[in-house]
Amino acid sequence: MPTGAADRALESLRATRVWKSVFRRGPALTNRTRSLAVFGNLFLHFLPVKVREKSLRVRATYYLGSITFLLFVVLSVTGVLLMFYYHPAVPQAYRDLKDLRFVVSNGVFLRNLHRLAAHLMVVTVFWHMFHVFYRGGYKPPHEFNWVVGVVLLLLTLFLSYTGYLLPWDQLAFWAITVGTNIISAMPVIGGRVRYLALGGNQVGENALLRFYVLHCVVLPLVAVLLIAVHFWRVQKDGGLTVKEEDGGK
Amino acid sequence: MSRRLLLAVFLVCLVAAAPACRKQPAPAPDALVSAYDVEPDWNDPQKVVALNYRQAQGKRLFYTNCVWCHADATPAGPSNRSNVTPTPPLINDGNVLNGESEEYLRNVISLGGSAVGKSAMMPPYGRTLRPEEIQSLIAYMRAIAQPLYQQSARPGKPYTGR
Amino acid sequence: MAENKKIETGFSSDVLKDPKRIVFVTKKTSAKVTGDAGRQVMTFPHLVLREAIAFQILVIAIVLVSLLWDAPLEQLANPLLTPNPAKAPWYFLGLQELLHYFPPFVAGILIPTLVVIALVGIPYFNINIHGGPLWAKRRTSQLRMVLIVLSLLMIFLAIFLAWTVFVPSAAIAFLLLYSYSVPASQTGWRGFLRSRTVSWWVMTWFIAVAITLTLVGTFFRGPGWEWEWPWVSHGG
Amino acid sequence: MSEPINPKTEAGAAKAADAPGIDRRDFLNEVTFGALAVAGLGASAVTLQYFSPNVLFEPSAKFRAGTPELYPEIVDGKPSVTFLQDQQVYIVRTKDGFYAVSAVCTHLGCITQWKQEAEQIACPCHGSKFKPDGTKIEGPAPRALPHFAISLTADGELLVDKLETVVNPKQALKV
Amino acid sequence: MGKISRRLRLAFAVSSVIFVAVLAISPVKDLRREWKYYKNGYERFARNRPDKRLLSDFHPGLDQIWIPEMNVVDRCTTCHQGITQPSLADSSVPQPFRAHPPIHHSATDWGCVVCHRGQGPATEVAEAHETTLAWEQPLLPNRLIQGSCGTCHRADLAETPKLTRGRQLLAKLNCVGCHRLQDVDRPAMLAPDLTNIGTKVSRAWIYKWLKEPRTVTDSNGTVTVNGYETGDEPRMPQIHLKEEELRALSGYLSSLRSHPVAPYRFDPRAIALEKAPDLTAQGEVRFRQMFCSTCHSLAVTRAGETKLIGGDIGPELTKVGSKVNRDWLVSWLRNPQEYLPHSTMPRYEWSDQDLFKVAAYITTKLVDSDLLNGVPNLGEATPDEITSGRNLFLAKGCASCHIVGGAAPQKDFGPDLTALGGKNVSQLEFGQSKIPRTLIAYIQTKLTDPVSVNPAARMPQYHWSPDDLEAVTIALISMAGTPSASGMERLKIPRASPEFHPAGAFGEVYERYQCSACHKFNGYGGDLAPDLSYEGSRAQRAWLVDFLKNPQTLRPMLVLRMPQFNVTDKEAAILADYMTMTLQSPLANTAGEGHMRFTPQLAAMGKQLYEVKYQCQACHTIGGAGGYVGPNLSNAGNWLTATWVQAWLKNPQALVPGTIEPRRSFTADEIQALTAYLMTLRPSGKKASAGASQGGTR
Repeated sequence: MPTGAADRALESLRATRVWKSVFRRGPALTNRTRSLAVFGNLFLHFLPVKVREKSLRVRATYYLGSITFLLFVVLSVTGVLLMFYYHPAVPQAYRDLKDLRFVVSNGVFLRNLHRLAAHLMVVTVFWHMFHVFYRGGYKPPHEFNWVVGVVLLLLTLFLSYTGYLLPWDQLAFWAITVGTNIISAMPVIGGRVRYLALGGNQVGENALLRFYVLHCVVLPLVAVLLIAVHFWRVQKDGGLTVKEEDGGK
Repeated sequence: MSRRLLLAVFLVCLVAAAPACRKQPAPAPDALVSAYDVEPDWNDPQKVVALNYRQAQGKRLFYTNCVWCHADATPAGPSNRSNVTPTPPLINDGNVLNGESEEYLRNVISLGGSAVGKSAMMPPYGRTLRPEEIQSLIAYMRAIAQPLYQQSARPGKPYTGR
Repeated sequence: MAENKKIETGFSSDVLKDPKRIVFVTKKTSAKVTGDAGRQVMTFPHLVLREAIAFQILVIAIVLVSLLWDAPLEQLANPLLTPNPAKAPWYFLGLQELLHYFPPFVAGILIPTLVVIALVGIPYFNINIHGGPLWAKRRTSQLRMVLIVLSLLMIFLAIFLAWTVFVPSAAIAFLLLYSYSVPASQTGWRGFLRSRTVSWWVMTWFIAVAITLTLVGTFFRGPGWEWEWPWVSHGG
Repeated sequence: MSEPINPKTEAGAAKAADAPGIDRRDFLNEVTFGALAVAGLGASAVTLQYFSPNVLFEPSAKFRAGTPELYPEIVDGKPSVTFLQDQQVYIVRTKDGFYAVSAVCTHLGCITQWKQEAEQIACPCHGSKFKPDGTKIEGPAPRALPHFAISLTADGELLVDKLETVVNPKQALKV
Repeated sequence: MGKISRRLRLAFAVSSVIFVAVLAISPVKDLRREWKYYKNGYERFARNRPDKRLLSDFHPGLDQIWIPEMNVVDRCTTCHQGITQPSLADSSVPQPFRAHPPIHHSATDWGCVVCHRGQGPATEVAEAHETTLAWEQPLLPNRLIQGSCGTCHRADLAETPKLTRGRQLLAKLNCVGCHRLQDVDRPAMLAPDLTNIGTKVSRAWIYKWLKEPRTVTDSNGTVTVNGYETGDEPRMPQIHLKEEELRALSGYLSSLRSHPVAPYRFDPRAIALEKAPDLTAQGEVRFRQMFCSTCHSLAVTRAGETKLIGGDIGPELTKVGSKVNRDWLVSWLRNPQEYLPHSTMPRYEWSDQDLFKVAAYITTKLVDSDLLNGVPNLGEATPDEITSGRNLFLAKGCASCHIVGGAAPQKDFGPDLTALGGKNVSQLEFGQSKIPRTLIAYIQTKLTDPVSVNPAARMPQYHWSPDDLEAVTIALISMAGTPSASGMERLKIPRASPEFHPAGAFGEVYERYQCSACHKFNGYGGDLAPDLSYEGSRAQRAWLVDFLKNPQTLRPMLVLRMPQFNVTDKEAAILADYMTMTLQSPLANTAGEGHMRFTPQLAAMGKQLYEVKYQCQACHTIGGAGGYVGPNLSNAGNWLTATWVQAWLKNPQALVPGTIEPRRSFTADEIQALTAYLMTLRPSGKKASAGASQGGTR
């Protein structure tokens, strides 16, 4: 029986009407309340109520999917914070980054987090995919979820790439220039596509604005949507594929 | 067991926090490198005196207006010093000039020798040079004075905490 | 599945190929679906708690790193001043490396598109859905096939002098051929190789090449995309 | 921010030491929830700090109005009034010194004008009129024009601070 | 089934604690930013200072100077907090707290980076001052800071002598011949026209000259010229040439003789001098009397130290005898413009005897028998030597300065330097050289040893004294392209010097004697000799005539004197009339000159003032006694106009800006008295000519 101060505080909190109005259930102590906790909660209900114990084992997944998702969360939070000091304009964008570096409290820290998490996410997404492949996770009935995964991979790349331009320094500018020049190698439509992507013939004010909107609004929304589908499909397709060796004692 | 673990955690945090507590005092600049201008020491040309902006301006004014009578050689050749009686002091002659107050020097230069009871051969420059120019002249003569005027004429050490 | 009584299903009979949640049971037989889903636990708190820990560990890690490493910020973008070399983000440097060997259309458009299509397509090809090892049966014919494919690939790479692609490919090819010689009874890593499927080999080859190219593009390419050791500073 | 935690963990540790009877579960709850609570509070505090800018990109309320000599002499006792367009301030020079009067009408915030001939500050919008020292003569304006703090800098220039309005408008800056 | 293992809960507890602890680090770090260290330091420092204003002005947060229209965001004042505090001017105050020396621009209007460079927005010592990944223009060393003044101030400033010197050097050394430079206009002729060079010098000499143009140098390799400042380089730089290139070029140049000079047939009386034993001695005397040394220098060895004595308007003549052939010399002396239309050499009025003597002196005394020792036997130039020589002439950029056959010099042979000062390190090509990767190091290495930076450099070799190297560096840094900050445009001052070409009789004489080579007229001309724009107000006509015919120096201190042109009476009259008529100062118009009368008493009072009260003899000489600084006044009564003297005594700088005559506060009476006294000053024997009154009545 809980007697700790924190527990007691929690108890009394749970007793309040407000709490009850939010969580329509008692403490998640019985299986019933625990199930309620999951599917009574928008965010948790993407998960199944029960999971195979084997699939919880680290070797089964290395939590790569979760980590990728969590990185996405971190990126969203830091990204939103950074947006408060960022103007997508030339050359103001660059000055804003200088200010983040030199005058804004913890600005440089946030930026580092964002940048690091972004790189990391690309890595984990790939890793996740390969891991799933080697485990045969793409096999029926998971085909569609695999496809969703591949799309999410592309989205991640686009998110990272669009974000790459925003600092508007030499690194960003030339990386984007080089990248977008590849597009124009496309037969027939190549030049046109690049023109649309950049909103011009060279990386300039328009390109910055487009990349900004894509990076901060469009792609994240799509990503959130697909991530939801991805999670949801996992449980609908009967949970993670478990293998005999996962149980390996 | 958990307590030991928590202690360890605490220590880890301390170590991780270490980078936060470091001081970066500025590197000490070499007087000559950071000098605005230099003037070879009159008494031995090997030594070079570092001048800051103000003293350098003084140097410029000196070599246009004063060098003729207050130095032994001028850009144009022989000095006029010998023609002036009483012989004017060399500008770097600390034995004579270090003793004089800024006040006094300002007066001599701006009002001329006669105003302070010295030879009228020293003309007044009050209407030729601006006050800050006269200030610069004094700064210059203090900087190149031999023997040294006083330590404060030399650049001070950069600030490093306590 | 119960092996003695075969179930009549309304659709395909091969459950492995396309499993269905609904089974139409005909006649008087009853469906006895066995098969162990494994022991199950409640998501809350078991999974949630683990996720929370994972999250914390993750954050701790990236925070510590980002305290020691500062995100790069170079000079203000200047269209008139091209850095040499101008590099794309690291995850595209593999492509940039390919561009160094192949015409832009091939390296920049064709290959990426094919890769994506392949990835999307993977689940829909029913190739060895059972996960049968490559060298399980019809070994000689398999070997002939493999040899042809490999030699074609190698020749292709050799023509374009794409040696940063050639090397990893060759390494994987070597393992592949080596695994042919491994006796079936073999255990340990040899046995592991011996029992790999075609898809495993293909994917491994892809990853090997991708990683090599990315690493080379990131660390070993200097001005003019010339080879350069990262520890040898050029110019300054 | 790091201060609150470490004591907490120590306290917790101490607690556990004093009362070995306590079930570890509670102790761990204490630590966990405590840590998370601190994290939450701290995070919000830091976020607040992050949101409060350390530098401002806006014209500073303090501005240098040049040396006193720049302003016209007093002609037969009449104060000389100079309107600083970009700062919207009158620099008034009287025989007993300088003061800075706001040019923004206290009625509806129109920019007033100095009428030399009438020696009045007049508001074009609703006809309020003020004396050079800001006191109201007529019109809908509720108050006199406020005075701003004015001082001399080290190098002898007038310094006006628009954030600081002078309580007693009679006192002027002697030069 | 429900229970969670204890290990898991423990892990959660531990990770939570670490989690919160780690999150706390960055804020703690943020509390200890570098700039706060200096903020606190300044506050402590200010508390111990007598000046209470320091504390009242102290502001704990970040400071920044923000000037939108100039894109200035400078946070330097965050640490350099005392820059506007007069009480911190003393150089013993530790940096970064010291006050900025008084200059004409306030930091609040211009910011700091505009002049000092470095990274304005940075708030960390290293980032703000040094070259970083994000900033390639480090702090400018104080010694070079005048370069920043030059980015806006196109005209010369009194406060920036180094910059002015540097710009003079750039112009003098014809850098503009190959490079495009800011505000250094390309003169019509940079270097001698070589169309007929073959008629002037021998091929051997050309070979030698191309190989080593620097003839008189001291151990440091610097050329020193006594008297007044001159460059440390002959205008002809040392160009990297291989042996066969030397042969080819010399061959080509020696083949350039389109108009062979006809030998001048002297008056037999002159030729008769050939016999005279002291012919060359006479020649030398004449050479000196005519003050050729005003423009031409000669090497003189005094006390083991070789120095050039004389001006550098014209070439140095120490070894000219071994250079030019006699016929050419004679025709040149008679009429330089015939050979070089652009030459500033005056056309002297020679008597045949003088010409003969001087030519003899030059060709026999001003020689160096060893000069051509190193030169191999070249002989006549072969056709292919000539062709390859012609190609070299273009390839080596000779054609950038020299004209051949009236062809205009080729422009922009070397890189454009107008934006050099603003270049980033990444824009510079350092090659394999082992110098620090900074703009300054690059410029200075390129100037002193071009080949070390770029082995294929066509840039010739220069030899600089440390000071000149600094000056040139400053001048180059000042060319930072058009000032980026719009706020600076208003500072731009055009370098205008409208040419002064009077018409009529005066014009002819003026052109003939090339007066503007040394004298300034209405802002145009050389600055070697006094500005003559107001000469008419200053000098009496009669005196002018005398002076022109027989110039003697006025300031004993000056080595350089007006050359003896042997002006004819007619020419002298023309010059004097023109000057007295037109070259008048608005402040001292001599119209009223005639009506001035001074009583002897007044003069006596003036004498008193001159000798006792003001003791002018400190600088001015009268008769034998007095100083050397000011002009000799012994002849003032014949020389100066009363009008001028009065105006001068009232305010010298108003008449001649920058004159070192101190401005005194004479009373009106004193001025009258002094003028009266000065007008009485005449060497015995000479009496007041009518010049003054004439000058007045005109």
